[in-house]
Amino acid sequence: MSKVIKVNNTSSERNSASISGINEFVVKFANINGTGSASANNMFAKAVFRMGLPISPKNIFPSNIQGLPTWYEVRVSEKGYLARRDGIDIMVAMNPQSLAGDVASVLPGGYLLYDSTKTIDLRLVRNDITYIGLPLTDICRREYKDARQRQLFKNIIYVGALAALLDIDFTVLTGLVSDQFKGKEKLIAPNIHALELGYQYANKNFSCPLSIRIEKRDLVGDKILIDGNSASGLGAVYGGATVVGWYPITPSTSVIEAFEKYAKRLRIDPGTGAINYATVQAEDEIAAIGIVIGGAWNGARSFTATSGPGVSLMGEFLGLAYFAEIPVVLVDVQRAGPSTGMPTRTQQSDITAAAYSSHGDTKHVLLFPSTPKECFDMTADAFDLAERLQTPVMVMSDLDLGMNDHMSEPFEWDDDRAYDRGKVLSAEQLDELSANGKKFGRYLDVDNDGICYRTFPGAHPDKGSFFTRGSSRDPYAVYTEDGAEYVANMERLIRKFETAKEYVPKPEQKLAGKRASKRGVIYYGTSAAATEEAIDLLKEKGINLDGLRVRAFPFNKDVEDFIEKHDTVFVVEQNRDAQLRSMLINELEVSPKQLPKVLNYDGSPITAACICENILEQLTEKEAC
Amino acid sequence: MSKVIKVNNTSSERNSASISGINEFVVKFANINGTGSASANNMFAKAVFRMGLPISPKNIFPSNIQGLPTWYEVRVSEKGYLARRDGIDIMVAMNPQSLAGDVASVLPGGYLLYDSTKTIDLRLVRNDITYIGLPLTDICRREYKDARQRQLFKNIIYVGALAALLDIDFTVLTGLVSDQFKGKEKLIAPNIHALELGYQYANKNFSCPLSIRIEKRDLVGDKILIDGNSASGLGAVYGGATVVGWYPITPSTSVIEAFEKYAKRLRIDPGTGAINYATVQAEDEIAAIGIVIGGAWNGARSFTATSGPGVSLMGEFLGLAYFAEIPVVLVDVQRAGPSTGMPTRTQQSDITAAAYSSHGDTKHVLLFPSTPKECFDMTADAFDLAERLQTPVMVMSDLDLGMNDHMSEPFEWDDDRAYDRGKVLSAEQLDELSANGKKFGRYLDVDNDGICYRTFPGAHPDKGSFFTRGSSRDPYAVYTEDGAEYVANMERLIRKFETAKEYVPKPEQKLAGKRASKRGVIYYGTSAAATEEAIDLLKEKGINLDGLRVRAFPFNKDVEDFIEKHDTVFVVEQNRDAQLRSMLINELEVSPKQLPKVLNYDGSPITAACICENILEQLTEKEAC
Amino acid sequence: MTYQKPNFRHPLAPTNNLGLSRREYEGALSTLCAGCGHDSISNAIITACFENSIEPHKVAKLSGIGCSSKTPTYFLGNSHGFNTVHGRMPSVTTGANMANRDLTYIGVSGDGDSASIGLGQFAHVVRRNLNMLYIVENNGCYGLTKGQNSATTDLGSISKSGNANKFSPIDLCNLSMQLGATFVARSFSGDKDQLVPLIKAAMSHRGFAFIDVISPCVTFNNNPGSKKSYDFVREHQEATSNIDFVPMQQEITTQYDAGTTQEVTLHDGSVIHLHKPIDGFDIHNPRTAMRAMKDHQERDEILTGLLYVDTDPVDLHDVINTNSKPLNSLTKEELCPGNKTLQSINESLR
Amino acid sequence: MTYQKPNFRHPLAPTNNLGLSRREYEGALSTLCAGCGHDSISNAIITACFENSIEPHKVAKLSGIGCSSKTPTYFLGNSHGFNTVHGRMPSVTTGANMANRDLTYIGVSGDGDSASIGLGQFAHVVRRNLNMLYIVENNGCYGLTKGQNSATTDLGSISKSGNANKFSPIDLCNLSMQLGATFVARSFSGDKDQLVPLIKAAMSHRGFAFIDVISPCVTFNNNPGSKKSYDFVREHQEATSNIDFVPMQQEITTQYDAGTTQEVTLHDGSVIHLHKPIDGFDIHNPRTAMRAMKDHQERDEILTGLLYVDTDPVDLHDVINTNSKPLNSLTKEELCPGNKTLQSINESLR
Ligand SMILES: Cc1ncc(C[n+]2csc(CCOP(=O)(O)OP(=O)(O)O)c2C)c(N)n1
Ligand SMILES: Cc1ncc(C[n+]2csc(CCOP(=O)(O)OP(=O)(O)O)c2C)c(N)n1
Ligand code: SF4
Ligand code: SF4
Ligand SMILES: [Mg+2]
Ligand SMILES: [Mg+2]
Repeated sequence: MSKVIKVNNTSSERNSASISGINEFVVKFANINGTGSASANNMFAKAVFRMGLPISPKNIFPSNIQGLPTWYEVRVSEKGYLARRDGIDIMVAMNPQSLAGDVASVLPGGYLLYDSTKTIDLRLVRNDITYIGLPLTDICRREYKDARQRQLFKNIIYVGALAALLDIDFTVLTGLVSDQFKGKEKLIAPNIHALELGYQYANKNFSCPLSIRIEKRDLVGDKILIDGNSASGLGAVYGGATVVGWYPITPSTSVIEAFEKYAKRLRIDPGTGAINYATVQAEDEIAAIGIVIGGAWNGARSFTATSGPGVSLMGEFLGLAYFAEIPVVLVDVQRAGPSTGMPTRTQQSDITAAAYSSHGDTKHVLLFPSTPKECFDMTADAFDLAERLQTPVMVMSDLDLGMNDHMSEPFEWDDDRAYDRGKVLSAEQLDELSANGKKFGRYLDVDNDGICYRTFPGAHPDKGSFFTRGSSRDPYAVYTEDGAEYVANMERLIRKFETAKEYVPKPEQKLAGKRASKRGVIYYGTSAAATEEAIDLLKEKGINLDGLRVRAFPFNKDVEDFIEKHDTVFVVEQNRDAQLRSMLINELEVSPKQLPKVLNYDGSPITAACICENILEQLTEKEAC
Repeated sequence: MSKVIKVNNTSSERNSASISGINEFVVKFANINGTGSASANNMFAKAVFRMGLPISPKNIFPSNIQGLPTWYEVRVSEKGYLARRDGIDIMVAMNPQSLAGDVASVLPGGYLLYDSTKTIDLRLVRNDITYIGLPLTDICRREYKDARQRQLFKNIIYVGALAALLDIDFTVLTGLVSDQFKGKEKLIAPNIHALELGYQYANKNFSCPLSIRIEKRDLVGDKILIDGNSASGLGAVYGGATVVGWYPITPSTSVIEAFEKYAKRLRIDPGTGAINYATVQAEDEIAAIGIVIGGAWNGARSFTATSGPGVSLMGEFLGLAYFAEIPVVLVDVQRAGPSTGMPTRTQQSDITAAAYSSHGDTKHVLLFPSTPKECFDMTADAFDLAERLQTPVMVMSDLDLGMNDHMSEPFEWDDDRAYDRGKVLSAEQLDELSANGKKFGRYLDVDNDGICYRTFPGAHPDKGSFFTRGSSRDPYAVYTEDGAEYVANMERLIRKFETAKEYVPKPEQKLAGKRASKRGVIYYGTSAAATEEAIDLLKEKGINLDGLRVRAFPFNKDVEDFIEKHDTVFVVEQNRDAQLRSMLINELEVSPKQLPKVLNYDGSPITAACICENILEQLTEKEAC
Repeated sequence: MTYQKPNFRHPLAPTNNLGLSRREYEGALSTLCAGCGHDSISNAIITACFENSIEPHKVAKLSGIGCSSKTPTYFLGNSHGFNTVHGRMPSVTTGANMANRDLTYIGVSGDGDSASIGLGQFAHVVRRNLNMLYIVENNGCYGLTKGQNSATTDLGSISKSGNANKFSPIDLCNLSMQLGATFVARSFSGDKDQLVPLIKAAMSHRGFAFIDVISPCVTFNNNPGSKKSYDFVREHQEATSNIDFVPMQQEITTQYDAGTTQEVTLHDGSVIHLHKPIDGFDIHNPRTAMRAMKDHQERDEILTGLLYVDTDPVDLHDVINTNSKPLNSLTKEELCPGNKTLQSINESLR
Repeated sequence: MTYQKPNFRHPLAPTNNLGLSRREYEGALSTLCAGCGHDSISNAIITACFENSIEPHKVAKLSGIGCSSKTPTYFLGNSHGFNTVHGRMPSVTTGANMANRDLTYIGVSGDGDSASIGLGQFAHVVRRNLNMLYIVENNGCYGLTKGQNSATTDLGSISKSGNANKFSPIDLCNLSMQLGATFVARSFSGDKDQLVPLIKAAMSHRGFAFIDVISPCVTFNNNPGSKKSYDFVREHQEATSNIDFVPMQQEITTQYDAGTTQEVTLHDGSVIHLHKPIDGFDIHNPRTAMRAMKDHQERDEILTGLLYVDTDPVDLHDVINTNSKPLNSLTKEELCPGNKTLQSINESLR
């Protein structure tokens, strides 16, 4: 280690030993947004992934376009833990603005890479971490003339250096560069050159690799690395969405961008080159959901993607869709509320707002994806569900899931799968119906499951037309203000919601031991990875928790059974008001005392440590009582 | 009774005896809307009121302007029960369109008044009720030339006839006419003439009075008769509201109309004739609440009134007001949802939509008026509360309360009462603060009650300015994406909500006996009269229920205590999903099993019979188990 | 409450090219006030569709909320209808049209619905040139909520309560023209001769066709001093020209006077005949129309008739190049790229 | 994150009539992209307020959401500010103005904020002639959400991703004029000489003053082919006239050439001088302005400068006849009718 460590301008000796860790650590990059660091940092993450190691990268970015601090955190975990982990082992500190905080966040024994072209501020020198100076600006000044190039390649160079320090196979990097610049081959050589500059500088000047490093493994199998929003967009293509109304809002915009990207490639009419979908960038979220309602009413699978403020604006229309029974699909990529809140931070805090959106007695179906694979599946499935149930279905993703890459099971599609269009009467069926002397009633509960038959406009010259409205109507869709008709209809909607329980995805259970434990923990969406890690950590401490990952609302029988079987069920969520917990209590008539809350809502993805600590605290308190 | 009874075109004898009842009955008027029946029917109700009897009139009208059935139901109850009561004793059947149903709704032994100019359809003749034919069209044809007059006076004539049949003092009617046409004296004589036509016809042709009739009493004391919306509008004038943003929507429009009516009279600058308020009819509800937020931010007491669809549209802005801490006042006159639902029917179904309106973790303060007096008080108080708490306060009225006349305690105002403007720093206080070396922080929790100090724009040349936003900020109102700052602020908002419990009106308790019973019932708003009547009815059956009328959300300690003290607490509501109950469970961490639901949501005001039946059923079920 | 009319067709009732009688174009009995202008517009729509032999089930009727927005229940009982929420019919129609470009879309709205709460949606559906007929039944007030002024209430117009309106009105024709509408007309519910051919022409127009129909509210805005009363409109109306509509493939039988008649051929081959146009009026130039409208407005006159038409419009489907086959009819095979493609996508993500 | 600037005033810094230096009109450090047009507009506002000796605390700044809407943080640090929600600044400003008519209101918005989600509110605040300065910082794209086209993106303008926009733009000047705005101007963030006097004049205007400022987004819409790039605007801009502003009570010192200069005296006595106006342009006639704008637009030119001013406007307070004393300063005694009146109301309800 002779060549590493010493910061040129300090003589203080390091007090604590360097952390050593193979394939278990967190690297954080501190950059300025708008400087092109994102793709370099991604390259680093993907390289580790290609070394066969589970990773989970997280972007931490401001609500701003250029000039403010932005971070990229990569956890490497050969144990396969994909949640965020607090504490930084290696900090790549490229932003003078945030340097003080960045230095402070490094774990004792950790490393800090910095641009040593300028000397570091003495006050920022800790003697319990190792400083690794790379003269990045110098190298770039020497190598590049163009200012933008200097800025961009600086990032590539530190990735090269990291590769040397962490023992990443250089050919993995070159492979990545070739993949990335397919079609723009001219860019391959300069990028590889920049990587080499860093790689060689590090190898020459430091004793590589560090005590923290990568060792090749074969732990990722056929897994893929993708963000949830891209997966949702792709899922919508596979799910057969054709009409899209949307309005830009972080962090949901990339759902639509992904849909369009894939659809532009995969949804072209071979004969004419015309497109087999229609995306309308609406004037606002109200119009966006209106477009979706219109499309769905008219028989096209239709969806939108938005975030909290959009969900709030869509309230009136969602109530219409509930009451008029229109199968709309909405992907809500949640961010930290209330109001504008922290628009580039994550939270699971639109849960109740979505479930009960709109005035009057309304309830909506929600799906809770935890991985990109589930974003894909649930978005595709949402169309089947919505059409089967003739009601809005919302996929409750969040910024963490949607905008960060996640290691995920690969996508799969069963080519034999038919789209479930639900109960739609064709012209032939309408004729048959009247041949049998029956009258079509749009809101007749023929099958006693609360779901009625619909028809599409234009389906038949003189049968099956009806009037859709948000006001009360009888089974034949005729306007009525009769109280009994109204109640019958409202009760049918509850019946339908009961039916929904059989259609929505079941929860996933993880028993702590062979037999059920007395204690359980319920979690959903992006709290899954951290909670599952926490279950392991608690087990090490002798506390056995059975886990249940809830995947949908309304809650089906399995959720009820799980709660019934456990004396105490912790509910882990990333919001302040324990929103899903309140739904569990209300919809399943559970005693609140049985469901202690475990909450984290500071906008950062929840960690296993936070969950453990919280649960331990509550258990000790209980014992103390 | 010789002259009454026989319908000209039937010889069937009546099977059951006429109902007899003094001062305890229900009269229902069946009319066509747009025919001017409303003021005649009102005159009838008010006459009974002036006879010293408690009454409760209910309009049942379509979402339509002209030509459809409309009803007016008046319950007379010397016992003082003001809830709606099912079953009609006397039907004034003036609408051929609805005649069949109207005939059917009369209680056996009851009466039906009809226009005997045309013979009645034989199929509509029941032999268990008494038909009283008034040749109204004939009389009008004889007396009036003008078609509109014929239509209008027909209504007055049947009121005159009713007076004779029910033994209403004719001078009470003439008094009412004089009061009503003050300023339009020309109209007095013709109206009295029309009343006389009916009065005399009845006296001449039937043996008046009927077995059902009025006897003068002195049971209304100094009570007044007014609709809740007028009371709210007046309350806003007294509460010092100056900025109003609104958009028309039934059944809330008349809140604003009343505000304007009273303000036009009572809020004129004596010197200039200029107005001391500003009402802006906005382009929609979003703009309406935006105007209110702007006004409130700038130091004017500001409010809006709306109904369900408006509340849904206001969601995004309400979240802003919560998070940016703007004291807005909103009167929600609830109607039957979801969506457009039944816009002219009543419900208490915006409770959760209002309490948790907007995405993210939000909670709002709600008030639940039960009477016009409370509409007045709570609307006025809402401004104090909103400014004290710096958060939206919603007055949760409904169509029944808002658009029907109710007998109510008279209004009162303590002239010594000052407006509580809450924590606002004046220029002097700002100077003092900095003289003491302190820095103003808009979101500093100086008093540790979660409520911070605000300043109004323009207050001080160089101190106290700050930036208001819906995004996260530090205690000095500076934008921040720091997780710890965000959480500290969100926790403070919870602290503020805790503080709110001390400021909101306490519940009203009605103990069944001297000691607390084991069972209780919680109710609010327009469910109060029926529930209190039901408590009496149940007591007669030996079932003692303690009553608690909840008047605000967040629930204060008394609500918690009440629930704690009772094994079973029924919760009575006029919605499908037991909305307030779910809030009680969640916010007070009560076991759902302890709170059985009692629901009625068909759009008609809930009745005591319905509540009794429901509770009895649940009690029997329990005992059966 | 809606009363279904008896389903009886008089055997001698005249039929159109499809063999349908006028009755088959009717809807439920209206529940509007007797004399309401909106009912006349429903009638004009019925006549236009009947005479033009439109297949009723190929029409979709959409509306917002208001007395005007109730009317789709009262015409074309064999068409699907959608009474959406207040002010948001444009977006729902946009989605519907995207889903199935083969239907004819009739959107009905009120002045409150379109010029107040719905102004944003109105402006943007115009901008997108959605292929639809958009009718505003303009009574200068909020009928259903009992007569408040709307954003189209004319300056100085006296309300029923006797107050003069102090805000200048939004002229939806002018606005839509400025925003690029490709067919703009104004008419009067009391002028069936003008309204029926306008509706026919608008339904043949392949793009956004807007008709602002002044439609008096007899209950709340038909009083003296109102500028949307029957009397006022009758006295102050001037037409750009008289109008006749000849649907595509129908022979022109009437003789027209060449000098005073202009022929406008629409995209689908149907022809509009404009007789006796007012001086200097160019139906193809939005600027002259806007000028003429302003001129009339300054004289307190109402210019009605066809104001502007672009005979070669580019509708939203053209702009985004959608498949000519309706999107709602595409099969799974056409929509779903299949597992093989998905596996190659997986491959690119490793 | 906002960096508060060091609160240091250079002792020699020039001061205005109030004895304040320019620094006292600044705000927090901008966090926008280097070169963003919006920052120049903030600077122009600072200069205008400083030079016009506006008391900072008598100004209220309001905005919606977007890069543009962030800017009120970056000017007038001693004024109260309110960053509302997306597209809804107009209504909040309306309420604020109703509450206190004595402040000066500056509303800042973006083209996404005003022409898309906020179009309805924009149109209606114009119609009400609210006394405020409304600035749209128009970059023809959604900056903060990374560059999507907006409703003001010009037809055929090429986006950063290389696609030509196919929807015709909404011209907010034209629209506001049609809706009755009483002060309308267009400018360019790069043209300080024009923008500063326009802002001064707009702030003196007692009614709705609208300035559409083309303000290039260097990050997402400054590429070749964009019609809102610095280069394009510089090359295609033509001014209606050059403009000077002389505040009320300040002596006019410059000599103006009578033939080519027009004087416009505003309600408060301040004077706008217009030099070398383009041919036939009448600043008091909205129709000539609209015509000139259309003419220029057809030639792909951008007409900037003061387009229209009504020197005797009737603002919303005038229309509804509000007390001249701000409503937020009325005391309980002025607001509450008291118990005696209430008892007589009770009496009337028995
Ligand atoms: C969101 C919402 N706000 C308000 C209303 C109440 N409302 C119903 S109709 C209407 C106005 C209708 O006016 P207009 O569109 O002109 O139709 P008209 O009745 O005059 O034909 C209003 C405000 C509503 N239904 N929904
Ligand atoms: C209700 C809502 N929808 C969407 C967004 C996301 N959003 C933030 S800024 C913006 C557009 C801003 O564009 P513009 O007003 O032109 O401002 P610019 O950034 O270009 O200056 C959008 C859509 C939001 N904040 N709120
Ligand atoms: S209120 Fe007016 S608009 Fe409504 S139906 Fe009656 S006349 Fe027509
Ligand atoms: S993204 Fe564009 S509008 Fe936003 S700050 Fe950067 S240059 Fe300005
Ligand atoms: Mg109208
Ligand atoms: Mg913009």
